[in-house]
Amino acid sequence: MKKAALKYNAAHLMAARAAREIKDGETAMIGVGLPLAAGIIAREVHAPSSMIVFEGGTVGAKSRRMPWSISDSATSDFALAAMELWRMLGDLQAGYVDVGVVGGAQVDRYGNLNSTAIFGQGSYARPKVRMPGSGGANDIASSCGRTIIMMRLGSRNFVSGLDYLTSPGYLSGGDARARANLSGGGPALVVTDRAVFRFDGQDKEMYLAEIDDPANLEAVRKLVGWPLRVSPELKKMKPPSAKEMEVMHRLDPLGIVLGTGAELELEDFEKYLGVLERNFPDEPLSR
Amino acid sequence: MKKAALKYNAAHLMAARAAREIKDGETAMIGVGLPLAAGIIAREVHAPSSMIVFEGGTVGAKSRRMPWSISDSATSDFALAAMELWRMLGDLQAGYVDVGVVGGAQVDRYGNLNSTAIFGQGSYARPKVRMPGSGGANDIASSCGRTIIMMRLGSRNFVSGLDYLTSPGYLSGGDARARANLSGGGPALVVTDRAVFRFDGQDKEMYLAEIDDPANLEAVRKLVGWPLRVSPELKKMKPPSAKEMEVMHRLDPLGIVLGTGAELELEDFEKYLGVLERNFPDEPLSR
Amino acid sequence: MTSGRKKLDKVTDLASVVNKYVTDGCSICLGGAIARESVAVAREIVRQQKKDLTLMGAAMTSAGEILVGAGCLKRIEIAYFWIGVVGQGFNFRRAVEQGVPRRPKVADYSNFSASLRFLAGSMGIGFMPTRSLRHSDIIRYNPDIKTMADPYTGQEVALVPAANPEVAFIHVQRADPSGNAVIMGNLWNDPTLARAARKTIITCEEIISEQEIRTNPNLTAIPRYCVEAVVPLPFGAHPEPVDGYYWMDQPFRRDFALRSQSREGFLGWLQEWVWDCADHNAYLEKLGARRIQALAAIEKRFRQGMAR
Amino acid sequence: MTSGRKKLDKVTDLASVVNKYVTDGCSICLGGAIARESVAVAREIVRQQKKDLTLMGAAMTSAGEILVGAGCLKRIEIAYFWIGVVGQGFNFRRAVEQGVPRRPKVADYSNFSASLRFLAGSMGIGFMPTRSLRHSDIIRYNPDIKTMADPYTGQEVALVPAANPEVAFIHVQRADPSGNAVIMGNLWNDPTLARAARKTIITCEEIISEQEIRTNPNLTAIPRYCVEAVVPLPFGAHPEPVDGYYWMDQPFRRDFALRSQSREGFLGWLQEWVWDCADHNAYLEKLGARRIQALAAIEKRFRQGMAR
Repeated sequence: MKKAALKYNAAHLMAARAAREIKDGETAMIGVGLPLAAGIIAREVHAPSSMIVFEGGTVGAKSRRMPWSISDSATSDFALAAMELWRMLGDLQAGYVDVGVVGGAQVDRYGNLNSTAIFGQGSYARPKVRMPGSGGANDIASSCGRTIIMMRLGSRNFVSGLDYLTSPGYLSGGDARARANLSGGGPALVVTDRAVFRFDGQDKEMYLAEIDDPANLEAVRKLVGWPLRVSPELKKMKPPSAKEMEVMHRLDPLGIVLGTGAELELEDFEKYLGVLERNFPDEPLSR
Repeated sequence: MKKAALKYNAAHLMAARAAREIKDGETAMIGVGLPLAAGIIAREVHAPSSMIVFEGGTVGAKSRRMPWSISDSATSDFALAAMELWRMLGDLQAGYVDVGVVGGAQVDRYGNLNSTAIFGQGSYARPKVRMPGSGGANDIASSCGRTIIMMRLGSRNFVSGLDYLTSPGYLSGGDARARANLSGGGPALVVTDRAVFRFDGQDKEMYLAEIDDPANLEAVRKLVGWPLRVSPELKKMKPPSAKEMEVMHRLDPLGIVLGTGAELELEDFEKYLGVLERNFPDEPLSR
Repeated sequence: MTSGRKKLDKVTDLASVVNKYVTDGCSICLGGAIARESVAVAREIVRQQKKDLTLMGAAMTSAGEILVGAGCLKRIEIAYFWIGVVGQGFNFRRAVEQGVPRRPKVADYSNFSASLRFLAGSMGIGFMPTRSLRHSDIIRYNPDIKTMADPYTGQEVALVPAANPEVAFIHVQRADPSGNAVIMGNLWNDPTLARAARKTIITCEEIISEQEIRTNPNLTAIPRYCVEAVVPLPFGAHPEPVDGYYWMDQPFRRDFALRSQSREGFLGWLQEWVWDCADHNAYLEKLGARRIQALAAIEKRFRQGMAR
Repeated sequence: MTSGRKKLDKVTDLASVVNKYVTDGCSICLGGAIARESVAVAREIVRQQKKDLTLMGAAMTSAGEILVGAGCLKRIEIAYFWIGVVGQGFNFRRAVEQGVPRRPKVADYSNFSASLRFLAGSMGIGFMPTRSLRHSDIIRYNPDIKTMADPYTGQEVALVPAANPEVAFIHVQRADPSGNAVIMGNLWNDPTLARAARKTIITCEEIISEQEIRTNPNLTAIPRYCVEAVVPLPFGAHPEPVDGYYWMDQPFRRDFALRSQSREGFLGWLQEWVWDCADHNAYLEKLGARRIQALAAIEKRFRQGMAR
């Protein structure tokens, strides 16, 4: 960090990094939270004619508030279109969505994801931890032009075997996905808070492509549950730019998504209203 | 005809007779021409909460003009809903349409219909007469709660064998239709300009139920291409009532549908406009 | 489909429709999710102590958490079940992980395939094909998902069975007394759910006239012939939002999520917001006019310039 | 799907899009039928002498008659092909019965099953099941229709193959320059066609601003990401009607039907209304301002009180 002004947290780093993978003119299917922040940054900073669509069926909203879910009113504020969920995901299956963002609690070396259950000593029917389930993740992973995986790099989530495969990456690697009659191209990269991973062009195994600090290489290796390959051209992850930070501060004044901690203000209804009103920007953010 | 005022033609007779088969509260899928006249008469005379839906996807229009097709603007004037064609016909397949009207150039003793081609010495690929094809008729005949068949009783259209079965009636009779996984109940009756036919409860063969004049019985028998059964309780077809005639005159001032012959006025654009304007009723007809 | 569909005035009240149409052991679906989610309906189902229900849907948040926490659900066929942003689906977790208060059978789908089940059901056919699901454990653990070779291309596709729940509750912005319903903004699969269910109940923020419906038929999302009953139910989605009508009550959702971290906490919440409120009006009174008016005002402010 | 979809300004002209996207031997579909039927597009396809086209659709009237009479069609996959009310489909009859000017191969469907082909195509799957078709000769003479046992119920259903025509032309009331399109009144299957086609061209009565589109997202029938090009084309459906914009020109349709009873009569009509009109503007000039204004005025009078 060169300037004090560019203080950022892990969420800011991930959102800004993922944003740079979205190209101008692209249609991006994006969930809320960090992926949405990434989509908005892309649109505001470097990809002005990219467009965000939500699984809920709204297209290209232009809102003055941050959506907190894939279907709250902020996703339909001044949107270009609103359609049924099946229709939007049918458009996805037909190939109209260029890029999507997915995540999960576990990922394996081929970019397959689990967002359904951690079995522990139990099973699918009686898991240690039950999670929300696929939502649209399986559909996006199956059919989107390409996907960006976003998740924190924790001690137990880059695993050698998933408890449950919710969303397909490159399956068992190699040409397994190409043979699978999936219209989507599969994961392009994995963006975490400490590193960025990409996939080998041949065997489709994940390798380390960028790292926050090269000194952390061994630490990252230890977190990954298989022998990690490292790119010979390993790069340093670029921190968020001033412009990217400015967009993030503007879009999430409550800090709900980016974790800058306005939690206290959510406790009290009057404070909540006050924050909404104070942070009502004159100019709508484009989505 | 008791009064001179009740002068009616074959079209009026058929429309009024068919109308009486539509019950209050029913949703009726109806094509244009005579079937539409029947639907409007029902709604205006004896079934005020019946509702017409068009294959084109509009529901319950309330227009000041007579629709000339299943999808012109008159079918959407002040309609209650407009949806895609596949959705409307999906609603039909799901059982939401109580009654439908179908027709054809040929009908057989089980109420199967041909509106595709008369082969003559030719074939399906090179027919003597090519007709429009099914349109929605196959779908209505397959899935509508029950159907009303409307067609003129001509010398060669009540046949012992169809050249081409476009729309299913009772198929080969008996329980053939019940075994066929068709959601619709099949034809309830056949309304013609000279007689009304119904179907036997057991073997599903068509029989003569009503006739314009009992003196015409032999003439009708001769027109039908199989040995015609006659109901022991053969009735006389009831002519249109004054109220029914009034509705028909109001809804078709150009006489395009009911053949009262304003054809000349269609030749000239200015006369066409004049007729439209003169016949613009203050009160919309309900559909 | 009974004659209820054929009436022109279908207006009734929430307690009556839940009592009449939700029977123990029946299958239900709820419209919306976040947007227009049928949260008041879920509270009423709990209040009437309906049991052994099967919940079918794509995604569910507050309404699902209330139903599963109160033990009303025997089976859940869904793609996503959670609270989100302010907290996890703690009731769902407790039910599936620990069987508290009971362990519902869960059949997982993806959002798209769960939606296609209703699309099939809406059209009176038995199944629908999709390219999703095959290369995942969703199909491995859900025996209702089948595969076949596309007879035209030879390529493998997954099939999902039609969903035709016995009752659907769909909360909309506006409806006329015969059930023609207008949905603004997020639609979810609600026009499709309304057709797929055996009986569809519309709950709405406002009753409008048939005349008003007729000014723009392209805005009618659900035609009256699929509708059995119409219930005026202002703020029927609180604490979730209704596009154009009111914004999310995040403090309320956060309170729910925090308290439902423990079983005792959730039971306290249930006592306070369900058992101690005789009906939806009592719930709104407890919330207070200031709060609901503020949520409506902030929504209008953000939507200024859009059609209403 | 090329980068055309990704542009924000897609506005171009009719001659250019027909020249660029309609190649000899390609498959096309035309939006609407009666309502918003792409009649001007059909005339331009004839004018540019495009050959060996496959026309896919559900129903077609004037546009189909012009194309088949001019000999542009090699194959027709459709449920209904006629003029209606004022006359028969004499060109269609002559082509199929006598092979004049050529005999297109006809694949019959029903309106529903023809529509489901586009629904399958719009979702990127290969087929769709229906209960229609099985008990008819439609399936007997159309080898592309298959049957299977529903794997859930065991009952037989028919399958129809997805339709993904190379080009769709859809005439709408309003669109913005990036292709977000508003359809009023009769929709036919046009939102579905727009998705099923490899390239979708929107022709429209009026170009409006993106700002106006944003005031009511629920009115957008086609989102810009399926649209390749946008062509302003006022009175592009004449003599067919456009809901809210102009009424049917029955005398024109009747003249067409009468003259097309004979091959010579039709060729005379073609000379007068296609070959002798350099483009759509020349056609409108020939019609005369009085006539097109009167058709617009009468439509507005009948629609007074409806949203516009």
